[in-house]
Amino acid sequence: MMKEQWMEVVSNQPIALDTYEMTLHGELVSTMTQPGQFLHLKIGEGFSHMLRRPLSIADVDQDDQTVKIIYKVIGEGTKWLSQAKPGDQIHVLGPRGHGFPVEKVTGAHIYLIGGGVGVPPLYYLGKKLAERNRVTAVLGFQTMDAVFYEDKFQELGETMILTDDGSYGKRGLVTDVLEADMDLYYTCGPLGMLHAVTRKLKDVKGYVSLEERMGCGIGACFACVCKTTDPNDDRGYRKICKDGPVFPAKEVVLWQI
Amino acid sequence: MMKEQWMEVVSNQPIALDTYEMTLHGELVSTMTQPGQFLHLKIGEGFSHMLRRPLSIADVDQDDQTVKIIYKVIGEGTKWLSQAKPGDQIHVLGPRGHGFPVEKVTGAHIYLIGGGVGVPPLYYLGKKLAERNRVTAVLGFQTMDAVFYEDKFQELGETMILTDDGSYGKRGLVTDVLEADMDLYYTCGPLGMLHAVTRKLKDVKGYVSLEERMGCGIGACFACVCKTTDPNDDRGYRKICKDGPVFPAKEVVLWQI
Amino acid sequence: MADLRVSLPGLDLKNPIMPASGCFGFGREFSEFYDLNQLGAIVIKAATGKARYGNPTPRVAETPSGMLNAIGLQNPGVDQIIETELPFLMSYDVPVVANVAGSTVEEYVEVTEKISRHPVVHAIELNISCPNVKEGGIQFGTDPKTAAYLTEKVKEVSDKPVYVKLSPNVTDIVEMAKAVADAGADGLSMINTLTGMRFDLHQKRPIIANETGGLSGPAIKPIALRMIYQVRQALDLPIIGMGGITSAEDAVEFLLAGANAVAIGTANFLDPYVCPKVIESLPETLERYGFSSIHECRLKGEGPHE
Amino acid sequence: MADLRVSLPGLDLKNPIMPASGCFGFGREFSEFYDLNQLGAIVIKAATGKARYGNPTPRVAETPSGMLNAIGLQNPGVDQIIETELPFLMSYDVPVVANVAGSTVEEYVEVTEKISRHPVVHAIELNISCPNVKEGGIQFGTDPKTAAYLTEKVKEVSDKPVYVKLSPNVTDIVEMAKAVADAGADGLSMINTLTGMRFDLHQKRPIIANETGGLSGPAIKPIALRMIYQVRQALDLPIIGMGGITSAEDAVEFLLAGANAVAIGTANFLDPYVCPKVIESLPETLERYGFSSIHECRLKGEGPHE
Ligand SMILES: Cc1cc2nc3c(=O)[nH]c(=O)nc-3n(C[C@H](O)[C@H](O)[C@H](O)COP(=O)(O)OP(=O)(O)OC[C@H]3O[C@@H](n4cnc5c(N)ncnc54)[C@H](O)[C@@H]3O)c2cc1C
Ligand SMILES: Cc1cc2nc3c(=O)[nH]c(=O)nc-3n(C[C@H](O)[C@H](O)[C@H](O)COP(=O)(O)OP(=O)(O)OC[C@H]3O[C@@H](n4cnc5c(N)ncnc54)[C@H](O)[C@@H]3O)c2cc1C
Ligand SMILES: Cc1cc2nc3c(=O)[nH]c(=O)nc-3n(C[C@H](O)[C@H](O)[C@H](O)COP(=O)(O)O)c2cc1C
Ligand SMILES: Cc1cc2nc3c(=O)[nH]c(=O)nc-3n(C[C@H](O)[C@H](O)[C@H](O)COP(=O)(O)O)c2cc1C
Ligand code: FES
Ligand code: FES
Repeated sequence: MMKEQWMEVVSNQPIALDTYEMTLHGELVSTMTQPGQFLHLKIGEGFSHMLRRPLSIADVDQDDQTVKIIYKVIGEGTKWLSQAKPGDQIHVLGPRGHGFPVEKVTGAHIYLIGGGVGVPPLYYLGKKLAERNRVTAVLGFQTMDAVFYEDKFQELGETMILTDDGSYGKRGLVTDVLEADMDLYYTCGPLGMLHAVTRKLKDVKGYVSLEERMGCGIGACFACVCKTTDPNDDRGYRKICKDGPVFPAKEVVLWQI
Repeated sequence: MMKEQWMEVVSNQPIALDTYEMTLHGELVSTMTQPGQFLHLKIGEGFSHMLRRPLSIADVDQDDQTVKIIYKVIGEGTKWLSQAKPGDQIHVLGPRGHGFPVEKVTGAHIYLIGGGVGVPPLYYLGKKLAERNRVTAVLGFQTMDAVFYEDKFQELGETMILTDDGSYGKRGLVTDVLEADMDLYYTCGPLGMLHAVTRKLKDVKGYVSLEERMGCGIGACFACVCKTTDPNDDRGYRKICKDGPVFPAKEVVLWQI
Repeated sequence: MADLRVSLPGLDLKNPIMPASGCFGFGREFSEFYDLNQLGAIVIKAATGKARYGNPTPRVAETPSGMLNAIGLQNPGVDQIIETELPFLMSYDVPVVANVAGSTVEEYVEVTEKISRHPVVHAIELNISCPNVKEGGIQFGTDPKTAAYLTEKVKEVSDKPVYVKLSPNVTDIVEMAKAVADAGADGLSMINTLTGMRFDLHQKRPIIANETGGLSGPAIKPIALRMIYQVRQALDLPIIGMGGITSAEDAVEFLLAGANAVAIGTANFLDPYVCPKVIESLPETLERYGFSSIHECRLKGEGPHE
Repeated sequence: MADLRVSLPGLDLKNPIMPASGCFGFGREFSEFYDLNQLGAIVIKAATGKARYGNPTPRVAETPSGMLNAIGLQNPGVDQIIETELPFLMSYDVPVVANVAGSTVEEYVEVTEKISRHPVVHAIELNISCPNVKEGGIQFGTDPKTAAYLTEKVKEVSDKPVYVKLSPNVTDIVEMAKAVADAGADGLSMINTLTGMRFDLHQKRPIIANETGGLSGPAIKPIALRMIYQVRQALDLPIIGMGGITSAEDAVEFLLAGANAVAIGTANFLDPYVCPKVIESLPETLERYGFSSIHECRLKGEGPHE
């Protein structure tokens, strides 16, 4: 199976504060079927940047052979990405990791709980889930200018937007509006949010998507491990890049000491 | 005075074996009036390549605000240059150094003696000199495929091409065809050639253009020095990037021990 | 076509290219990308006596043309490695170099004794230089006497040739090399990572949870080349060279400096296919520079190294 | 706007940015690019007792995100520098740091004594670490006792505060720092270059005529940061930090690691305007990360350094 490709930038534009949506085209898209997986992108020319950047698959169009990623400009890598122009080639390794399990989920009321640039993978997930389930999205952003994809989520189901400063939607944290009226939840966002969400929804089945600085992105270097909650787990850890980034909420320790 | 600019690539194409001609456009061209000076080009993105590459001015068109450089692909830097496309921006520092003195030369029979990628600066020089002098060009190349600019030199005066392997023009070295029937010579090329030329023409007034690996390219780092022949010279050395790259043939030691 | 074969103590290599320890796990992940049989050898991740979880995360950070890592020797322990990882590697016709680490001399000895007996293991790489282990780790690699003592003890129990992997974080690399050579090392691996740091400007603390990490990648190539060259001038011992190799040109540069074979580490992260790519372009690269075999890669005026 | 002023022994700086020794000559060339009055200070090229021609060329080579140099202390000698270079610098309102080198203790002492008396010189930077001088140069920088002895002798004759410039080519940088601190150093400069090599594949020999050269540029930044951090944990002495700085972010990272001011070397070659550019963007950069002055740039939980 194809595992990497120089993909072509179809479009690359800002959709919110410091946040860009990039559409990439290539045959590699045919392998991108699991929401929650990520692409591992090469940055810069040659070997000037030795580490790739992991970015979640935000949407896939198999007919067009295009994939979308949504990224916030944080440092050098995402800044470089933001300067890519249509026609440029970007080397993509992936899709990597294991995503959200969607195959067997039907007729359920599912919450998609996202924060900031944790929102992107939930969109592709929501599209897949909405076919056979009721989807509610609770999306938190820092401020009004940072909000993106509200309309798109609304097409999938009820969508609540929250901002930290109250400049748009409700003021507050995603946990403020969560009730346990759900069968299942999927969440992705900053660690603090994941922590709060999993604690508040501790009696609900859920999946979290984790982030960690990565070396290889394929499971070989042990850069991206997290601990398991079960002290009798035979390994005691998971590799976020390979076993994850998505885990059952109860399986992994979110905050290591 | 302007000292640097992001110049725009107008064209960039192979003109001989591994040899490219690049045309750059920008206001900086207005400062490029002295043949023999060089441009100091930034290579690659950001700070991945810490050293600029020195390349001689091969031709200048003040009306169009364009400058031409001709370069052979040697290593990473020139390879990167060879991949530049029209519209790309390349950062240029320069023109740097002191070129061939042409102002006061009139009515003389002048030899331009070039080897390989030492030929480029001689073209702009020849254009300036041919206005008021008789110019003869003796140009050596490794092989037929490496030859470039023959026609252009022919427009300036008699032009002899030599190749090491005899595949084009005369077989042999430039020194094979040199007679002392000249008032002045200007030479640029590999060190071995400069050495042979200056020895053979030791009784003729001449100028050599030297190459050396450079740090700063502006005279601050002492990377590019060569020794002077005069043991009583007050410094004992010259900086190729600043005092040169062009020197009176008798002023500098070509082969250091 | 240029002859790529190299013969070193315990290692009859079909080519001089191997993945470096810690950058290739135990080969499984990369076997999904290409046939591992193409490799000259495989250097597996460090084995310790018991399973280790390693350091807290973040464990890696990017640096200009390089990266920092502080994995902290996470591994399932030597018994588990023998039980579950080495059998997988048996299915390939590639010699395995087992990287051995520990906190005490006893641990090194125990691990070496166990792992060197396994038939897939053709040589031991003694990791005396891992800077990420607080107890002992760094001292073994920076004090010649301790390094020599450790080498001696490990040699006593090892069924296989022992390559000692040197730390570059020393004033005098030749002194270190000589010490372990005198103690019986069959070869050297050099270099391991240089200790470095990066800081997170937002968080105002080191990026790596362990504070410092090991610097690897092209950034350290000139230091690796210098150290290999200096040791080669002083000693005839086989050297497996590494530090920032990304291409066949780089590999040849290491051979010129004095290495007999080379390992590729960090570059595997950027391009999982880098090892087979380098192997594939090595013959033409050698020929371009006028060499018809690996053994011919010598500096002007220098004889063969072995 | 964030306060850029820094006050160090002998150096009242309007901002913490200065060009590093050897990368800025004596300022003349750069004065054609911008007004040197913008700089916090100017560190001039190493002065020795007599004029030196330095090493044969090639003296520089490129490396990934870095470069090697083996200039070999070319300079016109201390008397000539005092006579022709320092007067030029008098016309600027910028403190000059005089970098002093030598092959013997006597030479260091002589040069320091002479140059420190000049009014434009506000501090001495004792270059004990230049790896390109065969006689003595490297030993001063790698042996704590010799370094301490040299520092002591130089302090005896210096009218101005002495910053000792440490070599990174050592096993234990803290030991070196402590040794020169105990010997009376008023501050530290760190780091100088790491010894490295590159080879020319066509010529089959080292690119640098001197064989080895000093590695500088962004490649060494993580090593510089680590060493500064380690020394800062151990000592309260002022530190002028350097090694691969190219931007205001880099400068802030060095301040966080523990530097009190920073010097920019190699980056001047790529961009002659890098110093004024960094100075210009420093206030907004500081503010972006929540600092209102240079003195506030501290790691979480750390107090001021002086
Ligand atoms: C599985 C996964 C999916 C992700 N999906 C998205 C997404 O869809 N949209 C988005 O905006 N961001 C996403 N991130 C975070 C994104 O990878 C980082 O923001 C990005 O790598 C920062 O790179 P940089 O060069 O701009 O920042 P720098 O700080 O310059 O990066 C330096 C190094 O740190 C790493 N790094 C920095 N921040 C993070 C982080 N939060 N997580 C992992 N590595 C980091 C970089 O990859 C790089 O190796 C994801 C992270 C992971 C692990
Ligand atoms: C004043 C001057 C004018 C020049 N004019 C021309 C020209 O018009 N056309 C042309 O093809 N070449 C010219 N050269 C040579 C040209 O600079 C080198 O071929 C080029 O720098 C090689 O860069 P690279 O990255 O491809 O090679 P690499 O070998 O990868 O370069 C590595 C480093 O070595 C330096 N270097 C390598 N070879 C040389 C060399 N011969 N001279 C100086 N530095 C070198 C590079 O600049 C770089 O810093 C000139 C050199 C000088 C000094
Ligand atoms: C993530 C990572 C993990 C490593 N783990 C080990 C290890 O377990 N044992 C060891 O001897 N070296 C280890 N190393 C060092 C490498 O084997 C190699 O010596 C070093 O990275 C230099 O080579 P490179 O620049 O090609 O990566 C590790 C390096 C990295 C980047
Ligand atoms: C070409 C060159 C010449 C140098 N000359 C000196 C010198 O004379 N004295 C000195 O103390 N350091 C000298 N250095 C070291 C620098 O001052 C600085 O410590 C080092 O390069 C690291 O900083 P950088 O990475 O910003 O260049 C020189 C560095 C270079 C690149
Ligand atoms: S990033 Fe290497 S194991 Fe996950
Ligand atoms: S290259 Fe710096 S002085 Fe010439």
